Amino acid sequence: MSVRSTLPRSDVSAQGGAPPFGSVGMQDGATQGLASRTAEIAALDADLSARRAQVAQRRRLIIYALRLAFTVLWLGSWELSTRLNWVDPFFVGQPSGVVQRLWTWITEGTALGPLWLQAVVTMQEAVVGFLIGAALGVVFGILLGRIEVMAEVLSPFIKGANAIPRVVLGSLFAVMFGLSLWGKAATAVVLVFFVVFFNAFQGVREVDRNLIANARILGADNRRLTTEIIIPSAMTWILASLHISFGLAIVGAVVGELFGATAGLGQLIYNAGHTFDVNGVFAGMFVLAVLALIAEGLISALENRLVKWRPSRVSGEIPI
Amino acid sequence: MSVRSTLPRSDVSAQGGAPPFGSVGMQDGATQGLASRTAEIAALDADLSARRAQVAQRRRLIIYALRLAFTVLWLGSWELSTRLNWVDPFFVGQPSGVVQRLWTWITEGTALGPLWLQAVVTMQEAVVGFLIGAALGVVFGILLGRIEVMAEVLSPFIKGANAIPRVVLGSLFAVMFGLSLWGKAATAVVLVFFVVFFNAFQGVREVDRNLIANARILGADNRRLTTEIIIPSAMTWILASLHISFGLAIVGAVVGELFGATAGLGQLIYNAGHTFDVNGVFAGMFVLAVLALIAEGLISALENRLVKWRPSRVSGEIPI
Amino acid sequence: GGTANNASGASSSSSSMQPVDLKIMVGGLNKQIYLPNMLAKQLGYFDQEKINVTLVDEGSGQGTELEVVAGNVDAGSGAYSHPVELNALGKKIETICQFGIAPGEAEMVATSKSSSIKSAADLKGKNLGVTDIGSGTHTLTLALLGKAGYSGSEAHYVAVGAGNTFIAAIKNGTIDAGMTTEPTITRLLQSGDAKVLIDLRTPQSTRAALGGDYPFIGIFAKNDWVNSHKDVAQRLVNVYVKTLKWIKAHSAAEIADKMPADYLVPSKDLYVAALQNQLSIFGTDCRMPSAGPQTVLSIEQNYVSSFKGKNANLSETYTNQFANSAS
Amino acid sequence: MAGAAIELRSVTKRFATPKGGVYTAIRDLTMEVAPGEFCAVVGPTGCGKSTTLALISGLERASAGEVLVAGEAVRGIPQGIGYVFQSDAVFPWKTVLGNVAAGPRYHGVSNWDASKQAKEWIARVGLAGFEDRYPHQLSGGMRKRVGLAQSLINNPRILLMDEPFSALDVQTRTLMENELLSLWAASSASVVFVTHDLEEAIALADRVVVMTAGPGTVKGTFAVDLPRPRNVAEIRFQPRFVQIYEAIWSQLRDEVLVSYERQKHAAAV
Amino acid sequence: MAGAAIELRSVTKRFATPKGGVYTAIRDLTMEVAPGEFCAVVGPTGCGKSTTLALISGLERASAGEVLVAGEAVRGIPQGIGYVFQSDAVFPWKTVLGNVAAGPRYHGVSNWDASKQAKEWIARVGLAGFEDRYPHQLSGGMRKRVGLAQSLINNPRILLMDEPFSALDVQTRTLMENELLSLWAASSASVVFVTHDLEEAIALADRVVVMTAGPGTVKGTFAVDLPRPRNVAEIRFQPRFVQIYEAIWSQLRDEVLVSYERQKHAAAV
Ligand SMILES: Nc1ncnc2c1ncn2[C@@H]1O[C@H](COP(=O)(O)OP(=O)(O)OP(=O)(O)O)[C@@H](O)[C@H]1O
Ligand SMILES: Nc1ncnc2c1ncn2[C@@H]1O[C@H](COP(=O)(O)OP(=O)(O)OP(=O)(O)O)[C@@H](O)[C@H]1O
Ligand SMILES: [Mg+2]
Ligand SMILES: [Mg+2]
Repeated sequence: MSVRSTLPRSDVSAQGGAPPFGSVGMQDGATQGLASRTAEIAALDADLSARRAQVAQRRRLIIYALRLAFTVLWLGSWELSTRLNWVDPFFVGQPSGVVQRLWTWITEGTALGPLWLQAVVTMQEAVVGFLIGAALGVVFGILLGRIEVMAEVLSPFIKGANAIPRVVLGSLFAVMFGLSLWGKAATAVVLVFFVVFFNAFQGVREVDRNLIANARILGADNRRLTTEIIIPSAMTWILASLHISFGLAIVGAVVGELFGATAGLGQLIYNAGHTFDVNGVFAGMFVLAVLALIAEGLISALENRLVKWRPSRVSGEIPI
Repeated sequence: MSVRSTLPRSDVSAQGGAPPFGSVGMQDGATQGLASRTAEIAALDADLSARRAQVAQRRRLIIYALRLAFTVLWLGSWELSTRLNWVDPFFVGQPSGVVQRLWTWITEGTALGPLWLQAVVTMQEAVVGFLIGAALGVVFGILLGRIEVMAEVLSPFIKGANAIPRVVLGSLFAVMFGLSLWGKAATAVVLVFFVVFFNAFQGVREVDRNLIANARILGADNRRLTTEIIIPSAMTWILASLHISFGLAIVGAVVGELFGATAGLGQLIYNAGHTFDVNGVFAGMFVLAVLALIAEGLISALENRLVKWRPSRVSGEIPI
Repeated sequence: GGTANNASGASSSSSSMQPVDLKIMVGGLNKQIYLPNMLAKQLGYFDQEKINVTLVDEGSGQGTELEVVAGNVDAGSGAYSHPVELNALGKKIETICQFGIAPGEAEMVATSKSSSIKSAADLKGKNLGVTDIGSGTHTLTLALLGKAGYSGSEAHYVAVGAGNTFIAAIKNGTIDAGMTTEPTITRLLQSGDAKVLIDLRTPQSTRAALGGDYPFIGIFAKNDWVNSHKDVAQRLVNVYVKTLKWIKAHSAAEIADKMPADYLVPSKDLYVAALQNQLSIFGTDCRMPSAGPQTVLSIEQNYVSSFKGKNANLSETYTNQFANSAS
Repeated sequence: MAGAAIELRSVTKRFATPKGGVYTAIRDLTMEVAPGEFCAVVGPTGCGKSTTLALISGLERASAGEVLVAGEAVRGIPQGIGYVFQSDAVFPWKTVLGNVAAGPRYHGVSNWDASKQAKEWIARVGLAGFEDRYPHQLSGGMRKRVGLAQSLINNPRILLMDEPFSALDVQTRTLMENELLSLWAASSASVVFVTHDLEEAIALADRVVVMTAGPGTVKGTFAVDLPRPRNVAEIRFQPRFVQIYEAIWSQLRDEVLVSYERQKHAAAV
Repeated sequence: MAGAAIELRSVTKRFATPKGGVYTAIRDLTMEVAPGEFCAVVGPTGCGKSTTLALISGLERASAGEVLVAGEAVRGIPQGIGYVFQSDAVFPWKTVLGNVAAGPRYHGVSNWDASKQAKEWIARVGLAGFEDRYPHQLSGGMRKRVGLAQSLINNPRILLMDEPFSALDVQTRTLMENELLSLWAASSASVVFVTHDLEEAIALADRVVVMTAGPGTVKGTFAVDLPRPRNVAEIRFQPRFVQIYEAIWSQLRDEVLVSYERQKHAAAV
């Protein structure tokens, strides 16, 4: 207890009201002087925003540099190992060859017509499949997540269906829907649906029970409960599944094209495959990846809008 | 205020200590009489457990009945519509034909040998692919979820890679890994990995920041933080992805078998396809679905072990 | 579309023709055994017959005939064995133009094994590559073994797909020999990884190996469709007859020049060399070789387990009617 | 006098424990709240106060006994109930305004009117200017007040409050208590007010129910015959207040001690 | 006298608001805590008390100014710190025992020893018998005590406590307060104790810091020269206690009123 007894013990009133530091007196805490303070804070605001923008800018630069470095390392080692014949470019291709192939496609078009047309065809299929699959997944996920009995009854069927190879389904769809866009979109749907469904389902079951209780007490009917509590709360789950699903929708569209198509990036890739053109295969994959990234960017933008209420991750943790 | 004034207002001490109801006096609340109370509670316990078991039993029966009803409805309408030639059984098969085909496979074996052997082959591929894919997905998901810069640098590559059709990759893997189990497992890996990865990643980012703060304050180093806070907390996310991934692993194995195999359910299905045996195709799918459900059962058992700390969903909401 | 018109023949003048839309599905448009399809388009022969054609490419190598049966396309380009197999199942499609009289495949043997595998008889007990279990290459392999006096169960069949996966399987010894098509054959020959054991790329060698002509790729359509679209069918066969004639009159290199540049990868040389090797499978008149259907049927009946005990009415599986009246 | 607004008849509530046993949170609890009555419930921590409210609100079902609200057995959530939860239950994806406006909107009030009402209530709980904040941007006490406004705006006939003011500083608390009393006086709501602060209980309530430790049941009920309207800040200094306080405290102290000692030394069932 | 255990020098903390503006939670706050000192912080709700603790703990970074712990600028979490959070922060997937044993285990104590220590602490906070419960099976006050044991078991040099007793009934609270004082006396920990209860602040602390409303800063510092050891239940009745109380209250009341009025009628910046 010796430490404590060394503390200066002044009389109560002596120390009170006279804090042992300069500029900030008691006055500032009260309601007067608000105008001058507002100006001061505005200045701080501007300063802070500028500093924050600068930090963000630098950070972005670093990220881009690292991405570039990664790309160079990856493609470089690939190119090198094929040039030195450590691996056979006949089987694994060569970045320079891929670039060349892309260039030909862009400048001279592909066997099936201009490259952009193939991209448009495949993206149409993917987008339709994605929208339908995601919508079905969300609706069924929420429905089954809310209705326990329905979930238990149907879950073995859904889980079993999920194990059915899409390649096989693709050929069934090609017969059922013909060679239209719908056959390919259907293949995309069966890939997207399950991923979205399982996440939406789990998202619904993870909703904080306190919040449900509160909403019900406040008078929310089932519809309100679903739209205002369940869906916003399950939104991170649904969005997480959407991140992966657009890529899967593209995969579905391409698998669909396997069973008959007149155009599309899938056809382009299969054509290349038939003619030992591994570079062409990779070029096609590259175009698919770029398209997926563009779509992903849109989904991320959507995500930022939908979950803007969340504590931002960049600033430190606030345990209050 | 009239209501309030009608309340009986007795003297403080008069009402205190003499609650206006019978058997349960003050005595019971105190520490005496504990022994007799323990016996009473034990009796209640048994009663309660029995009643609960009964309710659970009845519930289970209803679920099974509904599942059966659903199956009958589904298969019945399928069989009927083909029998009445509303749809052509040549394209969509016929439940009775599927059963017959299964029976032949079980009793006489398949074109590729005994059915169980095909199942074992495909399951081996799927299990290996599932384990590797899930492990990689969890590890990378946690790694990238924890290390923000790494996530930002690598995410475009991963998201792009996710859009690459597995059918195309399957043929590359067949070349790279030959016809061993590994080629098919690799195809399964690239299906499982992305689903698990994105969920694990999101799961890590969803961890309650208060809990991370608390653990860090309590002295958890990075390893502890990961194993004791991040992973348990992200576990529902990871498990949700595992529910879908085993099905996808089977799909991957089957796709892998498209590019070379000596046995397996995939080859069985393709064989049926080549010989216009739609019933054989459905029979193969059925076997796949059953295997997926068995695996799913195991995963659910794992889930129940891992998240036994959660408030049970069956009882009502407890808002305390 | 054209209505039933029995009068239409080879002499039909282009001025009296109704333009018609037609969808043809091809089981691998850029594969050389399907060459007449794309070539006809490149040469403008469809336009001459006022056929507005859509060539639907089908990359999986199966399903063309199903799409035809389902009515999703008007006609398909695929192997003659499919009309035969479907006929046994009560689905009637018929070949109206037969491109070739040989399969255009070859049983390749890995160079390292070529000293011990010298004939079909040596395939017994070996690992044999086929595209898929149950696929056409599987059937042909079974037939080869059968002709050599062995039952199908006396060898191991490995599904190795086609193209790169086939080459990889030969290279790493997964299979001792295997059935595949061009340009894989030429590629293997050029790299020295494999040799031709049994060549099914010429009519002569095919007869030697299978005991008769083996009609492979052609154009088929539903019998109903053919009967109700005689005019269109005739014009279609006209196109292919002209194309086959053009093929006969030109060298492999000249043909290659007509094809889309994309088909000539990895090199035009490989494409030309491969084409040269199998150019002789293409006939000139779209006619079904007379004993061909029977050869196919008996191979199916003898060696394909799923076909055992079934029969097909061969007269329903092809018609030479249009080929005969084509110019 | 009309029937009781809330009635619990020999209610028992048990929970399953992790080891497969059963824990009795409430045992044979009987209590009544008259229409328009302000009833405070006090008791040692963990005695089952929150569980009691959960039973009344219909969020939990009793293991035995009957719970009646407005004379009807509780199945689901009774009409016209309000509940201020002990732990945070505001919606994290809604702003303060959205949270407070939720109740009226759920009852079919137009968005515009709901917002207007909500703004009034936000000001009433001292959060004017924070309308567009999300809950994670508020302090603990502020979140609590959002929850308060959220419940009160619905003008419930039955108001269940679980330690609503425990996170507030003494002054804000006094202000809120007075606000609550005047709101209650203007309505005819029946209030069940759980608190661990006996002074608060007496200052606000018509009647104070003391619960026993361990499996909770009613130890005693005390009428508080202090005149209304009351000023919470001043009423504590009245001699009658002190008298009541001491009477209740003598009972409560026993229970708290029992609870504490038992928890400290013996294993719970 | 050694350097301060905790020092905040003209610290400012701003948060981004949803509308893109900036909200200043703490402005130019300067304060010191000596080694071994028990320092209580009081202030109107929402004034920045929790934020101040977050800054000291290194969980938040100051927008301007310096935060020093044991003479060193805070980067990351300083060694030997303990933090009892205002809101629930116990791990829901661990039992009570697992939660309390976490700290020692993180510091390399064997599982066995950690369990033994944890059991002692669980008994000390009055939760014996609840070792195998999961947090969602506890009452609000029980969870709070789990958090308390979790922090105290680490025997921190610097202990930050954010309204640790606000969910407890008066008696349990008094017991816990006395427990805390005796633990603190046996250690040489520096404590920053946030509370909204001025009586509690005075009863426990060597020094009481009063924070202003709005952007929080220090309004005044008051030494509490009551003798130790103290009995929390009795000290309130000493005349010196009342004297100090009134001195602090006169300042605090102003701030609370300012805060309340401002929030009620003006929009925050
Ligand atoms: N889901 C549950 N499973 C098991 N036990 C539970 C559950 N919910 C509550 N309990 C137990 O019931 C008892 C009463 O809990 P309750 O929350 O009603 O207490 P309380 O009086 O509100 O306490 P406090 O004042 O601390 O909030 C506690 O011992 C608690 O551990
Ligand atoms: N992440 C944030 N974004 C914006 N404002 C915030 C954030 N965190 C806290 N604030 C604001 O900072 C102010 C101080 O909050 P703090 O939690 O420190 O208050 P407090 O003194 O602990 O209050 P209480 O006694 O109610 O817990 C509050 O006005 C709050 O709205
Ligand atoms: Mg409670
Ligand atoms: Mg706080």
